[in-house]
Amino acid sequence: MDIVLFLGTVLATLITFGLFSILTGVDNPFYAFAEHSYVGTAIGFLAVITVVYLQTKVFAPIIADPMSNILPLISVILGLMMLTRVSSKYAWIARIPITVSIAVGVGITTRTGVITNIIAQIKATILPLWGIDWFTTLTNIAVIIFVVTTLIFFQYTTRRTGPLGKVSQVGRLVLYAGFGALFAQTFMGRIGLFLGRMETMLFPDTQLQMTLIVIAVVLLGTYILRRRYPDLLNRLLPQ
Amino acid sequence: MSNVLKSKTFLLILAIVVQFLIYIPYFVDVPAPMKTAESELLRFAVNIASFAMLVGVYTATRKEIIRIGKRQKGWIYGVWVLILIWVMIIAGLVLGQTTPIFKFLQDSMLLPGDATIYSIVLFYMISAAGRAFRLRDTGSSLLLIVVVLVLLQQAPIAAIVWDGFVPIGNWLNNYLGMSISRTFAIVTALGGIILAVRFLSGKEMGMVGVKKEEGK
Amino acid sequence: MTSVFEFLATMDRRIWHAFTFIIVIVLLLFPLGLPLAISAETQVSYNIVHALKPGDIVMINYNIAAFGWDELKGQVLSVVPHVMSQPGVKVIFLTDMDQGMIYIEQTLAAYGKLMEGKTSAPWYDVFGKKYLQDYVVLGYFPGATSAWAAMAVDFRKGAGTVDWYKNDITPFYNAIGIKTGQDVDLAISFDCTGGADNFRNHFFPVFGTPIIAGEIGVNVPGAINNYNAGQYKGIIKSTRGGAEYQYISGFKGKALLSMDAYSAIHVYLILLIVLGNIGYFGWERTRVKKGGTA
Amino acid sequence: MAQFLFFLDGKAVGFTLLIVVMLLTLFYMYSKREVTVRRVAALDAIDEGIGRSAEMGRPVINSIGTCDGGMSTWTVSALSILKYVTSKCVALGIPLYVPLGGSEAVYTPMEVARDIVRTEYEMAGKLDEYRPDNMPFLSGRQFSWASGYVGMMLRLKPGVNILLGEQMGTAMYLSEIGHEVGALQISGAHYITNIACLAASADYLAIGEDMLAAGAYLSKDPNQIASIRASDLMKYLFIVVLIVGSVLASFGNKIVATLLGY
Repeated sequence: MDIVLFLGTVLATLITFGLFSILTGVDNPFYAFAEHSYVGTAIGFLAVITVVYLQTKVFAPIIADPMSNILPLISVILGLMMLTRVSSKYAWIARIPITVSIAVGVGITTRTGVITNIIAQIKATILPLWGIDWFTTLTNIAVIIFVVTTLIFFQYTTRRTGPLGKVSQVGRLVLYAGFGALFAQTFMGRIGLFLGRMETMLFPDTQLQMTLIVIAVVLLGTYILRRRYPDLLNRLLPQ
Repeated sequence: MSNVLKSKTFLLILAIVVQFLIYIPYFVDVPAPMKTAESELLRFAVNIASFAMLVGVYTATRKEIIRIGKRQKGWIYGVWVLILIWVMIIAGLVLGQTTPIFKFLQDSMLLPGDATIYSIVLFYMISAAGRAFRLRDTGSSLLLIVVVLVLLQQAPIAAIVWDGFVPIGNWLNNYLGMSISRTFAIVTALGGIILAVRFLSGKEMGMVGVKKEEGK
Repeated sequence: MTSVFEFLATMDRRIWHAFTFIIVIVLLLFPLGLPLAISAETQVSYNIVHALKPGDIVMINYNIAAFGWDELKGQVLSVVPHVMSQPGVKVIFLTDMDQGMIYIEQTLAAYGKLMEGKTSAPWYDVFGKKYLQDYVVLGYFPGATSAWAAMAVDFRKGAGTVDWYKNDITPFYNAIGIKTGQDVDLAISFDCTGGADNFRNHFFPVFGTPIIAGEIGVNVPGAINNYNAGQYKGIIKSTRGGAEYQYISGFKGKALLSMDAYSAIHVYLILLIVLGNIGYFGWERTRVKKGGTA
Repeated sequence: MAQFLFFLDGKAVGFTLLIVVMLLTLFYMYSKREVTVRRVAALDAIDEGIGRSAEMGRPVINSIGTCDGGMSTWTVSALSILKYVTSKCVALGIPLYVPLGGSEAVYTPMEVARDIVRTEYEMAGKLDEYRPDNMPFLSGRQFSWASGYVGMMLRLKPGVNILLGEQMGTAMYLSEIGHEVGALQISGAHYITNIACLAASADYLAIGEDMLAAGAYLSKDPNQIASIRASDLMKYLFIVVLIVGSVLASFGNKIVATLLGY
């Protein structure tokens, strides 16, 4: 059993640093191996989870009591029609379930988008401009200017000359400044991911040793293949 | 029968009926059967999506088989992918998700892969920022200054040097960043409604795979 | 002199990548333990959880896959035990991601002990909360948008009356008296892609359900927007929010320790930007002016 | 006043808004009204990029995105732009590569894209130059698609790399590698944090709706143009509501906010 655990850790470390090896700028077999292992397991996993969902939440109630589950039964039929996509002759059958699911999808995004993304956002931008402390006044005015100028920036069917053009220019600057804030926030998130990953790779000590060995193997291996055996390297790459 | 089901008109009517059943109960109080129809339709979409995923497994398998069959360069990786996909499916479905082999593949390949591949983007963000953030013109200078200020707010260490970084960065996040996200939310939602109109009017049947010259 | 500027402006990216690795590895292994300030949003979220009353129903959604787990685990492993240790609160776990179940089980196993006579998930006793009496795990729902909309309209129909492990949960529903989304008193979502949106779009507009969104960094801007618009009652931002929550809730973990490396990478990026601009003004710009291409 | 309007809660206003937008779009779709859409800067950049590739004798790479939302507005406009890029490439005789894939919803857009490119070659009478292999399906998963894409860039060394449509987290990766192989980088994305990152990496940026406007401008498709027009008018309406509401709120009158509900 210990050997299995050990093998699992070696593989996990190899996959991690195999994927990181793309940062060397050299396409290498470690990366190819890691990537294909990841893709294969991801597809298999998703398939299993989906089938389990269908079994427990859809098929089980229908089999238990078919009469009161007519509508779910129809959904299963529609789902099965989806499978005709793999044939070129009967692919048109799949258009029916596709139509249903796109219509439901478009319907849901539209009906909620209008409330949560338009009305609620506009309501939140309606702010009192005076009669409050100076700081809030300035902030409120700034927010309204930011929103209005950027909305004007996204005008495509009116000519952007005169004052409107100026406003739209301001809108562009606001957008760029805003991108700065969003870039920094996204950066923060990516650091979180990376730190979490490295933390897993550095603790406990046995893992740390393994990590250092794997890093050395991947870097040296890529270097030697690249310098000494370019033909072999080329043969080991996909595509 | 198959001609009716194949026609664009049938699909269009289907799309219109479904969309109405989605909109009306949300905005207006309706009798119970219509509510039921709504909630069932919502589940339809979920179940259809599950079957679509199975089609994805088929396509992936077929792609690898073709690659192996033609002995394309790197076909050996195709064999490896196929083994992983089907060992996982068979182990997971026949023996269950708690089987050691399933757990082994999941913990040693899938989870580390998923966790790593997204964190690689960090490095490209660093290289892009180091390369492109220059005090070149008004726009890029503003971008650079805001980036630095917000970075200083996020780093716990900066607050020790000067506690003014936190309120400045917070203001930029909560009002500047928020304002442009807000504009985007509004504009995107508008785009969504308009797409719904185009779909309802039968102008976007390409969405469901109907080509322009086909059907009436 | 020119060569220094040229070097700064055209440095090989791989040197940057290598330094990133070195900084992180060194500071994770040997943290300095610098102090940490708590942001208002995290404090608000903590207060909401702390004010839960006996009988309140909390839904916890794991919008988590492995690619976000490393970032979110700091908050998950402090918020969930905090909720579970509130007396009398009933908890419903569910996920809209295929890998979500892995992490729900991990969390429960981390803080719970197996109930008497049971050998596997989900039969844990977590801070006195027993499975099927005080909490349930509904499992994975693909096609999140539609599933959540269905749950808001009719919870039992939308969520089904069996849990992920095929146990009948109708008695649980009856005991806590849940019928529609109206009966949910707090919704928490840990998000890799946008799980809190499910609550925001389908629960909030109809019932005004309070929502706490624990977000990965990429989603933070959008979440702040919804927070300011009043649609989220609380947000927890990325690893740093997790570290803060660990600090105030007392459920301490690794996220707190990683804060030094976290600071250092921020400073490192600022340094690179500054160096790049020195190179730009010293070399690149003069070259462009002379008619070359940069 | 507010008591008499009790029935007008947020949902009622939302419903009305939905109807208004729908009618407005239909009006512009079916009326013969002339609407001109402004040419956005990213299009000039596309011209520049293709010209540059021709000079340097390098190919062009154009992605229509990962198509996560199937044939969404973003994908439709990316396809319109692809049509334009193809026509330019055909005229100048430059090879065009389109790496397809990125999500499970890509199959329909993929077929449409192949159709579009083939038709352009056919119309120019150069069908013999059309290479289906230049439009490979790389993978249904985002990151494997991206690494295949990167492989193509490393081998082909394109003169311009055009990333449009629905671009997800991998866009940053593609954009940086594009820069490393010396391609002019033109990027657009459909969600804002991604655009913010691309702002750092790209030489030219199509910000959000820019992409839709470019698609409408190029295709001259009355439906796309009507959409842009309707959306523009709604934005003016929102600005007016915002300003009037804020001024009223400053006088202590909360009527506008009340009408908007929650």
